[in-house]
Amino acid sequence: MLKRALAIISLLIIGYWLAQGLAGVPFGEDKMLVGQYYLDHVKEQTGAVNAVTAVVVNYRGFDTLGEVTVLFIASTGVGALLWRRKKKRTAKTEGSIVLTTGTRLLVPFVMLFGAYIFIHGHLTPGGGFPGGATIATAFLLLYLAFITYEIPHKGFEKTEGLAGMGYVLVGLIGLAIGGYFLFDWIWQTWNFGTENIGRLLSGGFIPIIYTIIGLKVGTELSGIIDNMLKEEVSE
Amino acid sequence: MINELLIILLAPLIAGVIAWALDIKGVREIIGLIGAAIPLAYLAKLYSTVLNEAVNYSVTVSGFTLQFQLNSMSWYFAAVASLVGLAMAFGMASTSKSSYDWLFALMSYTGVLGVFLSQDFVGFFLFWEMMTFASFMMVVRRNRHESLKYFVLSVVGAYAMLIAIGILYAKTGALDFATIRQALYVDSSIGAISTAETAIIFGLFLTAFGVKAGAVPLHVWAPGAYSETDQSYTTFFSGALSKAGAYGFLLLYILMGYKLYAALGTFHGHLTFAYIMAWLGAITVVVAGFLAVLQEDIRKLFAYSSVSQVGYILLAFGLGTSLGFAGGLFHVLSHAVFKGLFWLVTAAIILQTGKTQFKDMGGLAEKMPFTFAMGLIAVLSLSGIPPMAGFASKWLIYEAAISAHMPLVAGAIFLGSGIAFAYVVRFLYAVWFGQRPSDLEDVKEAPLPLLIGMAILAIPNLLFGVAPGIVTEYLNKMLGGEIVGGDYYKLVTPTGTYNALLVTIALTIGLAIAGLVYLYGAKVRKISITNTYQSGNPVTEEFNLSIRKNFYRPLAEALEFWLKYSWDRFYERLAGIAEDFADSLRQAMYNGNVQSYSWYLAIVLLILALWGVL
Amino acid sequence: MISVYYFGAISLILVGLYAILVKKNLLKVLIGLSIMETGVNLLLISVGYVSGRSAPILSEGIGPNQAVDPIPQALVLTAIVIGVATTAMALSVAMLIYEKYGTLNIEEIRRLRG
Amino acid sequence: MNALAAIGEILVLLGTFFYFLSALGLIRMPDVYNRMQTSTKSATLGSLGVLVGVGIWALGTDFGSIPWLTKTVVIAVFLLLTNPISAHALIRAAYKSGIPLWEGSVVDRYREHLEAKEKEKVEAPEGAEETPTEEGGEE
Amino acid sequence: MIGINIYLALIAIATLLSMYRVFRGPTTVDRLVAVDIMTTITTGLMVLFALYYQRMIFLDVALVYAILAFGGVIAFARYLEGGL
Amino acid sequence: MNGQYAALLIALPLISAFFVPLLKGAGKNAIKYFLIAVTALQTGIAAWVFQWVYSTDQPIIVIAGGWKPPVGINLYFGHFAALFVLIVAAISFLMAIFSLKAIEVEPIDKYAMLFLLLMLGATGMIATGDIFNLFVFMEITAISAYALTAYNKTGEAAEASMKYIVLGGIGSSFFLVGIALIYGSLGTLNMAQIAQLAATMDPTVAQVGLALIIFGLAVEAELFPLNAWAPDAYQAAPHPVTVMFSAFVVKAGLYAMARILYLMQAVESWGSVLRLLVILATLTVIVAELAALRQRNVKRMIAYSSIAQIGLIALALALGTQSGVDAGVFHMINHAIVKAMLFLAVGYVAMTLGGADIENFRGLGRKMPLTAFAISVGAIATVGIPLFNIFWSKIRIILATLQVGYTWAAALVLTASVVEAVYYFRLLHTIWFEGDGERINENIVIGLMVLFLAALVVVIGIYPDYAWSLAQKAGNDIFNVAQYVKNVPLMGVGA
Amino acid sequence: MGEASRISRYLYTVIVLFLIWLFLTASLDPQELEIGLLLSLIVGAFTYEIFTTNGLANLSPKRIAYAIAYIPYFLWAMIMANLDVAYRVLHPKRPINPGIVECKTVLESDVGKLSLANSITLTPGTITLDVDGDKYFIHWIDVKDDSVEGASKNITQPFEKFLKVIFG
Ligand code: NA
Ligand code: NA
Repeated sequence: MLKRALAIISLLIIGYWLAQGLAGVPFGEDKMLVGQYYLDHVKEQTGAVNAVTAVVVNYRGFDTLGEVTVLFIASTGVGALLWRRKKKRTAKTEGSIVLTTGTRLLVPFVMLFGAYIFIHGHLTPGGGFPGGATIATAFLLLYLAFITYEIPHKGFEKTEGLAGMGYVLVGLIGLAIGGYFLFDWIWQTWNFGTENIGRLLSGGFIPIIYTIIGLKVGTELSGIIDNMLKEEVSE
Repeated sequence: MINELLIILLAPLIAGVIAWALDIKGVREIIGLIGAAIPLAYLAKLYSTVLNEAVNYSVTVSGFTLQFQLNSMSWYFAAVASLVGLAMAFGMASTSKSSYDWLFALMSYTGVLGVFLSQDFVGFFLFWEMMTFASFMMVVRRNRHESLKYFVLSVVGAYAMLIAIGILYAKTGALDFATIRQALYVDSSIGAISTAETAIIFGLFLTAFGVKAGAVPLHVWAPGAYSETDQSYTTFFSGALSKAGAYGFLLLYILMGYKLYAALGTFHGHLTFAYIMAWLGAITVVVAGFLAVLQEDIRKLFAYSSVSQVGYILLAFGLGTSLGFAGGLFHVLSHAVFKGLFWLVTAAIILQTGKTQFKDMGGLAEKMPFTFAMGLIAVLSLSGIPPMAGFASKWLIYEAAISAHMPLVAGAIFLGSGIAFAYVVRFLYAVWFGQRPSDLEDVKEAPLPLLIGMAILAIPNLLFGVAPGIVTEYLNKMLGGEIVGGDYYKLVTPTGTYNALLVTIALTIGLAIAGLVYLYGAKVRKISITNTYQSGNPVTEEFNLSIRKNFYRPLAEALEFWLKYSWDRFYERLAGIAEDFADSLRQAMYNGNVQSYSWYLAIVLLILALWGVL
Repeated sequence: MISVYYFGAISLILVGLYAILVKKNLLKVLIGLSIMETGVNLLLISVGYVSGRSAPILSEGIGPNQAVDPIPQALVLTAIVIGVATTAMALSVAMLIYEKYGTLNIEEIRRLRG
Repeated sequence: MNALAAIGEILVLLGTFFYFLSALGLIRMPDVYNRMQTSTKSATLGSLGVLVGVGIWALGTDFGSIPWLTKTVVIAVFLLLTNPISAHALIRAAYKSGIPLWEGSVVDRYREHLEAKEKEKVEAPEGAEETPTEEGGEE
Repeated sequence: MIGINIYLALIAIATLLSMYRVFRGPTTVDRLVAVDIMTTITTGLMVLFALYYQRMIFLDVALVYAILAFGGVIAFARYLEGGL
Repeated sequence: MNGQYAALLIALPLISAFFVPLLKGAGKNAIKYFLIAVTALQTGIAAWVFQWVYSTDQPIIVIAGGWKPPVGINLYFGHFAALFVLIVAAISFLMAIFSLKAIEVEPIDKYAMLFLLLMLGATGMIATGDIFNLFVFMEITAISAYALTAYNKTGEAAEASMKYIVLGGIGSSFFLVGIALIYGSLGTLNMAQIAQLAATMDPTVAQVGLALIIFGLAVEAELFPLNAWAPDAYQAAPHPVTVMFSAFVVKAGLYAMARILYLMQAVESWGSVLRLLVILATLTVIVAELAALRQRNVKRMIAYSSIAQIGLIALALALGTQSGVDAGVFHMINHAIVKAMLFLAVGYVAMTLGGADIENFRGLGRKMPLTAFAISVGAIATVGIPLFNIFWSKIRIILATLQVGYTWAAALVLTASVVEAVYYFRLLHTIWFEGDGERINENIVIGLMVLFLAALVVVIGIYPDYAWSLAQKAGNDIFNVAQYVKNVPLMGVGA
Repeated sequence: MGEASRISRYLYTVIVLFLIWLFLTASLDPQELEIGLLLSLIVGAFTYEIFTTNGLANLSPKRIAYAIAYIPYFLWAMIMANLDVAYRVLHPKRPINPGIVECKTVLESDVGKLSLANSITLTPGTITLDVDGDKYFIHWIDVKDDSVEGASKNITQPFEKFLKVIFG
């Protein structure tokens, strides 16, 4: 009890302190500096309508590469920790016909929608990560409905690796063509899609990278799910 | 051309490394001897130079400029060290079978020389550490407990010094002696460095040098460390290494004398800081002397004796007069040669008999006559019997104490001499005379290298005993004034005169008569080993005193009220408390519960918050 | 007066931290961690909000001066993914712990200490 | 134009009202089974109202366009398909995790069915399905 | 946007009531049912916001949300019946 | 090649890590050798960057995507980064070789990926010029560290990883809050621009933001009492990983802390933040040394010792003076070498003799003389004996501390160092003068590695000038913020 | 009913997906159409096997007509359901009489069973608890008849006439 009381008191003080700090960053005020630059230039510089996407993939592409890496680490780490010589799903009950059939119907749609999300990343909110997560949800549903279902591991692992390499390669091509790592050579060197701003085939390498990320995230999250749902079985 | 100082400094270390790397019996001894001899040779070569102008060398290492200088004072200390170092090397050629010993013995040799030659605190500290480390390595091989004690106290001392250096650096912006000295001199009238700060610096240095010199109560490492290593090495350890502490005290005068005077003032007409040193010395002389008397182990006895004798040097420096300095400096030399000699003799005894306890010895004079002769010289010198070097230096110190109007301190010197006599007598009798235990019948004379080593140290005992003026003349030049008058054979101080030659002649005549009596007088009576004395107590198994066993037990009983307080035990209890504290802290802090750890984070946040909010 | 969004964000952070500080069940602690991360993300988003402006997607008639700051949103996307990754790691570690220790009570998971 | 907006707005109003109703059912009903009875249906219908309402309403505004309606319809269909599946999965979870029916319940054919099945499987016990316990749910 | 406040109020009340059930329980399934309802309501709310801010693009967000929420609820439900 | 190719330092580990899944069929050893090859290549590139930066005395600014800062993210390979990226790569290379023998637990392919990404994370943390990007790289480092800590899949490993995750998670959350505050106040995330604008910040925001960022980083930098995860993680992690933790992961955190600290020196409350850090750093040293004193597990003992050294570095970096920073950087270099050697040797002993308990070290001098020798060199160096590298940096740190007037800190730190001397002494005694045993054949490759590191220790100990000059330049890179700001080609958005 | 050919199933899947795409984008921009077709083809290739067994047969006009007719019928049922809910929730006495009953269905296809189950769940007072073969177990908030036949008559049969045609 004392611990709880102490915790509450301490947290209130900490909270007050944080609030005091935040008071110096008034809510709702325009404090943009670099942000405004992005808004002003995003369309002609990157071909993206969605400034967030442009920031994520273009201006702060390094963060995103890191972000992809973080997820890759998680997938790898989960795989490493839950690695057993032999693993199997040990679920006790199969999903009812309602769930299995519902899943059958939903999976293609969910996957398509995932693809929709990452391919439209430069135009709408979304992008590779939500798209990938959506695709992974499709696999999650399969796992939930069918107790014997497993993703094609080898294919998925290779996709993961290839997609990651693809991202870095796109960056390296930028280095070779434009002189900078992660340089958007499609937009800035080839000027591909400059007349299309606001339409699907624009945005430089954003759709390419988001497709890569979508595939990567989808396979990674599915891999994580697979690892977590299976248990060791003795040989 | 390679600077001579560099050769002097590095020759032992390089020789040690080579000897260690080659590790071929015979070769390593020769290389070691060469390495030990080179500094002495170069110092001899530079003898005439240094009195006129200093030899300098400086090198920049890691952004620090290390300055070395061979001037009259550093030459003196270095010469003493290398004399002992050479003797040590000869001794080790007999007693040590290990390249490990050679490496670290010679490394500590370099360390000591570096300490003496450094003209800046980085070099000083570096070599100080090297010297400490190497000597520690010599001890750790043989005894974990004693080496740990030595190590901890040394590290404490070194770090105290480091802090003092750092404070000086922060205050003066310099690390070299010349600038610091100048800055402190200037500051003694400005007072930018406060009294408290000055006192802290002084205290820290006092601790650092006190540890190395073995001043009570920082002496507790010395008996163990001196005993628990190769005894030839102890020659150097006690003869030269402990002088680094004495040198440090002198350095204190040189660098911050004015400042200390200005900041701390005087006490009963004496410089306060010097007064502290003098009393530290006096207490060391007496306390360590008493402890030496009570030892049953030959090594322990001399270990405490060393501590006691270095106390004289401190005491002398603490007098704060030029005569005091002269006496102290002379004692640096004489203690080095007689105590070094003692340790070589001890090395020889232990090497040939394998015994260390008085109770296991006796009657060795016949078996090891040359060693006995050497031991006798050492005994005479140590107990301050003319015409040995030991007498000259003690006489000077005594005179200095009287003329400095510190009768109590002088009394300590007197008392110390009496005590010293008590323990050397025991050494003389218990080891050399009396009935020989049966297992010592086959004991042979010490091997030649060891004997050479003893000779190297015995000669100066006699030489500077008979002609103490050689030393005082040098000291006069060094200290820049006619401090001790007289000629080669005669020392004149404001309060007295000592004519060594006269005494020698008288003594020779006396000895001749005694010899005649011995030859033609009554038959020598063999003293039975069971010839005990009881001081009025009944003989029992436990209370069975002889010259070889518990000889001074009545004294111990008399001092019991005092002996039950032991610095050693005090430190050990302190260490125990610290360890227990560390344990509890560790168990409590790192209790394994991640929630506790999260709380630590929360508490830090809370502190940050409070600090921000308040 | 701080805005309700800031208030909400700070509250989430504190609630999360509270769970970490008092809950004994490892899963609850991890949930606390996630709540805290959520609060931080909300805070980041709130910091970039500009009153009366719309999402920084320059379509449907929204111009550069009618959009909120795109940077915090981009940052939050990254932060969310990182949070997911951390949670995934944490869960698999928790599974491993449960397998080895047979408990998720954090007071019993302390073989390493001292 | 305005007619569309009005229709849309009414639908939205109805939809949100059903949302409210759904949540109220969550509070008022005595056990989890009956809570689901009331809340799932209302929430789904409410969504239908809100979504289609917004789609139609948007058509009646100056910024609205056909995609508004098609998209909202896609979402509505999605919810129409998935909400009952969720409800089904949840009620099954409730039953299988051992939450007892409300004390006022009159009949439990499912238990009879499971017990009959259990009897059939006596000779193959490892394949037995888990039977719900008599005790109440956790907490 | 005549009644936007009414809608929002209704949604807010609904959310609060569901919240109550989430915290109150008593069973895990109760909480989960409440969460499910909340996700449905939130989906509707997102769509309403899209209209309010006149941004069609938010509709995509609502659909993503609905999909993820569905997956999450099913996962929990299956977990509770021991189907994982 | 132009300087932009320094981006390969990020690209190479990434693309290699992504490549590993394709290599899975080739077998365990293929993956291990691949790891060695990649780290060797990385070392080569790092050496090239190092050579470039130190010969031209100009930093390499990698501009990602061609967007000039602050619009884009830049990497800043100044003197510090060039040096430490090389250290990161070189240590990783050695550890890749060590892994050949030390890692038997499956799945090796995942190990290789995590290994590469840990290296990548530290590299990125050191190189990045953007504060949020720093967060991303910090998380890359941290999450791969979480995974690697638990890699052995024992209960202890999982426990250690869990603690790391919980504490690291709290730290990174608050770090992010700090970023939010600073971004909200300045509208930029570029470090150089933050430094430029720091003086204009609202003092309260600056104080809270800076405090939170330091708090978050201090968890990674193992400052007391935020370091409780560290001993467990060090102990439980696979041996090569422990080396990496101590040699560069924690250094990256420390560097980040120092970098941000100095960037924000214009902030009003800067002085008090420094003071707070000095206190924490001093406590770190004291508590860690005391905790190591009676440690029975040698790996854990050295972990505590490592933390103590980290505290010393943090102390130096928190002094706020050029000499302090130089000394801290110098100590970073030395500590990286020494602790790499120690953990490597101790890890090897634990592998060979079945554990890192002190009992296994009895008579080690006879059983594994080469390894024992390395441990001894490491121990002696750590204690700060002349002729060994740490002596030089330790003395510099103490002098710098006293120069600023933190006598109490210097005194406490040195007192704690006495404790350090004691437990290392005991270890050495146990190794050389206790117990007995038959000579065991020591692995030649590992032997060469420890000898190489031991040689470095002694060479720097005897000839510290080169290392010191490197440290000074690297230290200046951190301390001289004006120069840093000048070097980053800010395109003048807003400012 | 046997499985349709692979091509038929694939084409059916692609067509459905592309229709959904059209609804999602509601755009006739050729770029959207091209990419949409491409994605439908790809996703279809991966998923057609689980998506359908009947393939293009599902697109028979009769089925579509019945499906369209089912929509208002079902919506009406659903609205009734909600009025029922409103009554029960708002009634101060909370008039309920719950229980689990068993029904039988004549539907054979999986999709048909799913539709029936969903329809049941969304209409007055009933939630499908489990389906086992042709047995439906239904939680009924107001049990009027607990026999299998009675329950079936009340609950499943109203929908089956439509669903039988649409899904078989
Ligand atoms: Na739902
Ligand atoms: Na129904």
